[in-house]
Amino acid sequence: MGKLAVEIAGIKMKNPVMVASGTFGYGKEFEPFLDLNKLGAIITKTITLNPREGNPPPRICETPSGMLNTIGLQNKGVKNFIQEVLPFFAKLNTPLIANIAGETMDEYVEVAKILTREAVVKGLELNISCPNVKKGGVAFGVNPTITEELVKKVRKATHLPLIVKLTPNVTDIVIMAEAAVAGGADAVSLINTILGMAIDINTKKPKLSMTVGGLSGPAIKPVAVRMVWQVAQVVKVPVIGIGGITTWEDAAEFMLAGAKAVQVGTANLINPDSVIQVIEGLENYYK
Amino acid sequence: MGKLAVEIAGIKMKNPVMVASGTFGYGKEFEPFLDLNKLGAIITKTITLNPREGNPPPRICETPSGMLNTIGLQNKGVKNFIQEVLPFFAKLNTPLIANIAGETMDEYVEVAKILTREAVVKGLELNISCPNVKKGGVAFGVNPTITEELVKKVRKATHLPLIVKLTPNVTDIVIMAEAAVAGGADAVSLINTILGMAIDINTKKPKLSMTVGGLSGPAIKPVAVRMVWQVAQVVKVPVIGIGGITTWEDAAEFMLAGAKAVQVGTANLINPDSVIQVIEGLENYYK
Amino acid sequence: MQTTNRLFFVIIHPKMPIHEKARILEHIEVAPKRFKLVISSLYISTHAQPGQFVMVRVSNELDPLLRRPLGINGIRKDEHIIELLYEVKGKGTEILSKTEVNELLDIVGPLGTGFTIKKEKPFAIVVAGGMGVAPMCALIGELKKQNKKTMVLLGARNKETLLCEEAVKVQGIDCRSITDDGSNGRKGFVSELLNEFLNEMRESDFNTSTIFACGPKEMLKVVAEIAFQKKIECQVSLEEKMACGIGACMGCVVKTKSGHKKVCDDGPVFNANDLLW
Amino acid sequence: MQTTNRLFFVIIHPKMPIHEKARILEHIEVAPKRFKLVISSLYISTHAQPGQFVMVRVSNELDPLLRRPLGINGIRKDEHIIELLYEVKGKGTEILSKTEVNELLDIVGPLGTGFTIKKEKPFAIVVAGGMGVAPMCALIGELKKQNKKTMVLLGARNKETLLCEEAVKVQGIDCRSITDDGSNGRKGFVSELLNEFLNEMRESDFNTSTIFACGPKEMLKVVAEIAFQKKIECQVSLEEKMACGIGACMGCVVKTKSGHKKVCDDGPVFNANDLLW
Ligand SMILES: Cc1cc2nc3c(=O)[nH]c(=O)nc-3n(C[C@H](O)[C@H](O)[C@H](O)COP(=O)(O)OP(=O)(O)OC[C@H]3O[C@@H](n4cnc5c(N)ncnc54)[C@H](O)[C@@H]3O)c2cc1C
Ligand SMILES: Cc1cc2nc3c(=O)[nH]c(=O)nc-3n(C[C@H](O)[C@H](O)[C@H](O)COP(=O)(O)OP(=O)(O)OC[C@H]3O[C@@H](n4cnc5c(N)ncnc54)[C@H](O)[C@@H]3O)c2cc1C
Ligand SMILES: Cc1cc2nc3c(=O)[nH]c(=O)nc-3n(C[C@H](O)[C@H](O)[C@H](O)COP(=O)(O)O)c2cc1C
Ligand SMILES: Cc1cc2nc3c(=O)[nH]c(=O)nc-3n(C[C@H](O)[C@H](O)[C@H](O)COP(=O)(O)O)c2cc1C
Ligand code: FES
Ligand code: FES
Repeated sequence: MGKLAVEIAGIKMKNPVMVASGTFGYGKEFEPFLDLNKLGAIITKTITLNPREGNPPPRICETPSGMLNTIGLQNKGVKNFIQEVLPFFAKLNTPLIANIAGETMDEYVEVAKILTREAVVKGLELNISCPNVKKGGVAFGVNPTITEELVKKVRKATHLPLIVKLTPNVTDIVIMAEAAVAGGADAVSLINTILGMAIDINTKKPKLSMTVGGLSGPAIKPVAVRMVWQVAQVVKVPVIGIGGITTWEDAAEFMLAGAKAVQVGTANLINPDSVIQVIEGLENYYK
Repeated sequence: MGKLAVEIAGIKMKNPVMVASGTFGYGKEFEPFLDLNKLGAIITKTITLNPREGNPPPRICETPSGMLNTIGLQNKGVKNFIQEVLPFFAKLNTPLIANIAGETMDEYVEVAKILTREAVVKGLELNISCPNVKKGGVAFGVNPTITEELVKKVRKATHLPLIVKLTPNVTDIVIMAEAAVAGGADAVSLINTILGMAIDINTKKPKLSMTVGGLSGPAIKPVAVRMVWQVAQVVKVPVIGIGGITTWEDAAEFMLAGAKAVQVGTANLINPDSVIQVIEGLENYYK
Repeated sequence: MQTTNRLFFVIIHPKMPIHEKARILEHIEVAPKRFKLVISSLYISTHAQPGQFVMVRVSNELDPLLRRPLGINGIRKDEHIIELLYEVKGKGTEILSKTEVNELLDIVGPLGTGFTIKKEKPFAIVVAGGMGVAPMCALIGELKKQNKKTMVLLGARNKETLLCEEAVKVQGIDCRSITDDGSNGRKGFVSELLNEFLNEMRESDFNTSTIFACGPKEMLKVVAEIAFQKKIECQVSLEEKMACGIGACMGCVVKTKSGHKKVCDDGPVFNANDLLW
Repeated sequence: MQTTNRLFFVIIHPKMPIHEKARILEHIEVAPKRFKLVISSLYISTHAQPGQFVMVRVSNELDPLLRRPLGINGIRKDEHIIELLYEVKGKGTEILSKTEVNELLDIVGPLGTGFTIKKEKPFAIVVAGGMGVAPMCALIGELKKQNKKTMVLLGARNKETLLCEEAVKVQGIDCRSITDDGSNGRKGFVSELLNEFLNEMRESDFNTSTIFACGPKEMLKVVAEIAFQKKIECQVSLEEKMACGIGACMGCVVKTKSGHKKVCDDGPVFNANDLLW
């Protein structure tokens, strides 16, 4: 184990650099570009109980130093994941963290239970930016009471390390982080995407099928660093920094803000070998 | 009056393009670059009751497609403004809107009263992103009850058109807009800057003296367009769009999102003639 | 930039793109706002199939952020060269058009599932509209190599933007063209040429023919409809906004009869009958 | 880009910057990572004062977003030319270093309050550290024109990055230099040269002398302290992060005895005694 080795929420990693949910496919897509065994951890695209078709196209658009997406959690459901995807990860020695979501609390719990039985899954990351169907589609993660309740329920359902991924679309991120910790989170990761929108002035229509989508990429880095810094000063659990990391310098910036580890997201889509550059840069920096 | 002429909150403008508070100095600085009489309106830098020294340097830093600032409302106070700055605007035929703030509600009211006596001032814009000293420094504008109360108090103190400038650092911008309207706002303008932060990895210190600052520029445009769209669908008063406008296409995008007018901010700092390019582009587009 | 373990990937990865900086050998404005880029890439030229594309990073800065997808226009395996043909549309292609010979172009490729040339189909009809001609040149070369009897039908806005006609004809391949404004002699849409040519064909040849089409969506729809009516196999190459180009982000889907499919991975070439237009 | 009503502004605006695209006439790497830009600008060359600067837009894209401030290194009024001298530090200057002769450079200028050369001060001591030499060349030219008895003291990291020494000497102006590593002969900091020279001077000349200094903040502090001790007038040129460069955003302030002052407008040149270091 090198100098960069860390343990986050009980998960041992070779280095503190993970790949963020939804930006690394199921890992396979990146095999031609890098050695998956070099990563700190791999976070899966969000897995739901039932298969989801996701949102109609167009699903992405470019914005200044960023992008908007409205993928809509397209995935084939947890059963298909276990059958088709997990065996691939069994061959790797990089920990796999399953990112999960549901439309109801019960769905979260159900998926958590199912995945807890799988030895290959080394931890869970709760995507609480998901719309809460029972509450008219408002995201679970914008209400501290609901967040705490949800985390508690999942906590009871699993012995796996539990990371709660916070949404930045709130007035006070610290309250949300505290709620997650109160619910039993072993770590918090932040930020998920910021709600944004773009309109095509030629067609006069929104550029995304669902009108609004999630903003990611370098544009949001200052917001993410601020939130990580705010949260890291208050919560006792490890903070995982996410948002616009494209270089090792960006990753180091998050660590200085108080993050114990980071996730590389959009950058994977731009340069498929970004995460390796980040790791090698940090190795150099901390040497 | 050309095709683009609009009336916002009772203020007649040649076109819907204003310059945003704090990004256009007191107008004079831009005289070498453009004809101030061509603008829809000029919003002043925030004026407070008493002079403010502002925050120590460093006050700004560049971020991907954006910038952070922590000017700290440096200004010489309302009296100096009336004596030194207002006479210059008396000679222009572009409406002057005074942006005001205070550390307490009473300060807002006081400044509003004083400026209401000045014929050159054609409207007030309330900067409610200001820290509320009585509430431990949390911004007025993140709490709907406080926002409504503040707007009500200022409303009583002035007959001038009243624009309330919303902060984006909230979970639900629509609730804040509704609170402003309930308090008596004639229009809402949005967005002010998003809280952000940057750290210099060489010095390991924050790049801004106050650690956090306000993110502005093209990077935030998708967030601003989304908020304008959300608010415009709900409130009955005119919505003024602000955030990352650098070209006429950006301005048109905000209009399509439901804005009746727009403000150009950071772009003025980059190309001092930006606002003229925006106006001329819109003239062409709507012709 | 990682090129180790290639052999290993050959086995588990039927498509194996790489990320490399490839040298620009030529960069010519072949028509107003239309550029041809000739690039040296041993790996991509060796592995590319007609209909595949590359993702190009046009700037090292963070704006514009995303790579731009461009079809592979020519594959010159012997020379280790690939060609791209593109139109300046927005800011990405504008910046690209300023790159100069000898600079290195940051590309990922070859990507996607290209055209399928089938043994049992001796006849090929290539239909290209506008810049849709770009990937078709590589296809036409391959069709010729495989001795398919090929008819190329080209449409464009006007004479100036009607590209590749000469290049096709000098290879001795049949080619007809049409322009929206009639400036090249004949006025109308390329679908008219297709209808006309199908009328000239023997109906018995339809089920041993393939239509290969690329161009604006509306054109592809019409072509697909014609092919469907005449029961001719039809492969269309689609465009969709892309972030990764490698199948990772799910950003580029189209609706098909079997759900959302990724243009960058399942496509860009689809069987027209599978699509929900 | 607006140039009308100039005469009008002459009256109400003592400083009248313009925004223009100025042609690059020369662009040379004068030392490793140090470039000299020679630009054609009738307006700026006519109005610029030593110590003023320009704000350069290095890219048309949105990243990097802000203009970069660069001091005016040379003012060649007869030829309608200004010169800039800069070091590649980060991504903005890196991009700038790639611009080529004949391209147009997007600049705003001339900006700021430059050095004040006073009638009653016949002696001038110019102290420059590192790239701080850039605006000093324009100043030295003007000092010579006004027949000031001038001593130029230059410091740099090493011989290679010690710029402008020859250019000063060929004008017949006294010049001494020193480097951090001693690679030009003498090792040490430029403040040592200053102390030494002041010891050589007659004390009675101190109050008819001005020290003009530009360089790293630590160096300026030392120089200011020396000047204060010896009661010599000292003008220092400061750097601060800037957004607008025209006094509009209040982003670039420094602390002075009379409150926050804007480096871009009240400065960049300040009387050292007014500053709170
Ligand atoms: C598989 C594939 C192959 C292509 N091959 C070619 C080719 O060979 N020659 C050619 O000229 N064009 C081709 N295109 C279209 C080309 O990608 C766009 O014209 C180009 O991305 C426009 O970029 P821009 O920066 O100039 O435009 P902008 O409008 O500034 O682009 C903004 C964003 O929209 C995306 N975008 C804009 N237009 C398209 C489009 N038509 N398809 C997909 N994304 C788009 C851009 O990639 C970028 O992310 C292809 C597209 C796809 C999907
Ligand atoms: C009035 C003035 C005159 C100057 N004159 C010269 C000159 O003649 N020659 C020269 O080589 N340098 C000069 N500088 C410094 C020069 O502006 C910076 O080196 C340059 O902005 C660095 O930009 P970058 O993109 O390469 O670096 P980055 O680190 O990428 O820049 C990031 C941001 O920080 C700002 N910044 C970084 N360093 C400085 C600095 N030292 N001062 C102010 N802003 C900075 C940039 O402008 C940009 O906004 C001057 C600075 C000022 C304020
Ligand atoms: C295309 C795309 C898809 C994403 N899908 C998911 C997802 O399924 N689940 C999730 O928790 N986050 C998802 N995210 C959010 C990222 O994991 C990450 O939190 C966010 O993009 C900010 O990081 P970045 O700026 O580095 O991309 C997605 C982001 C992108 C760009
Ligand atoms: C340097 C700077 C100073 C600002 N000062 C003020 C201010 O005094 N009062 C205010 O209400 N908004 C202030 N703002 C916010 C802008 O008016 C505007 O709301 C914000 O920057 C978003 O618009 P933009 O992206 O076009 O800049 C300031 C912004 C900048 C960049
Ligand atoms: S562009 Fe990412 S999956 Fe197709
Ligand atoms: S940089 Fe804007 S006031 Fe100086």
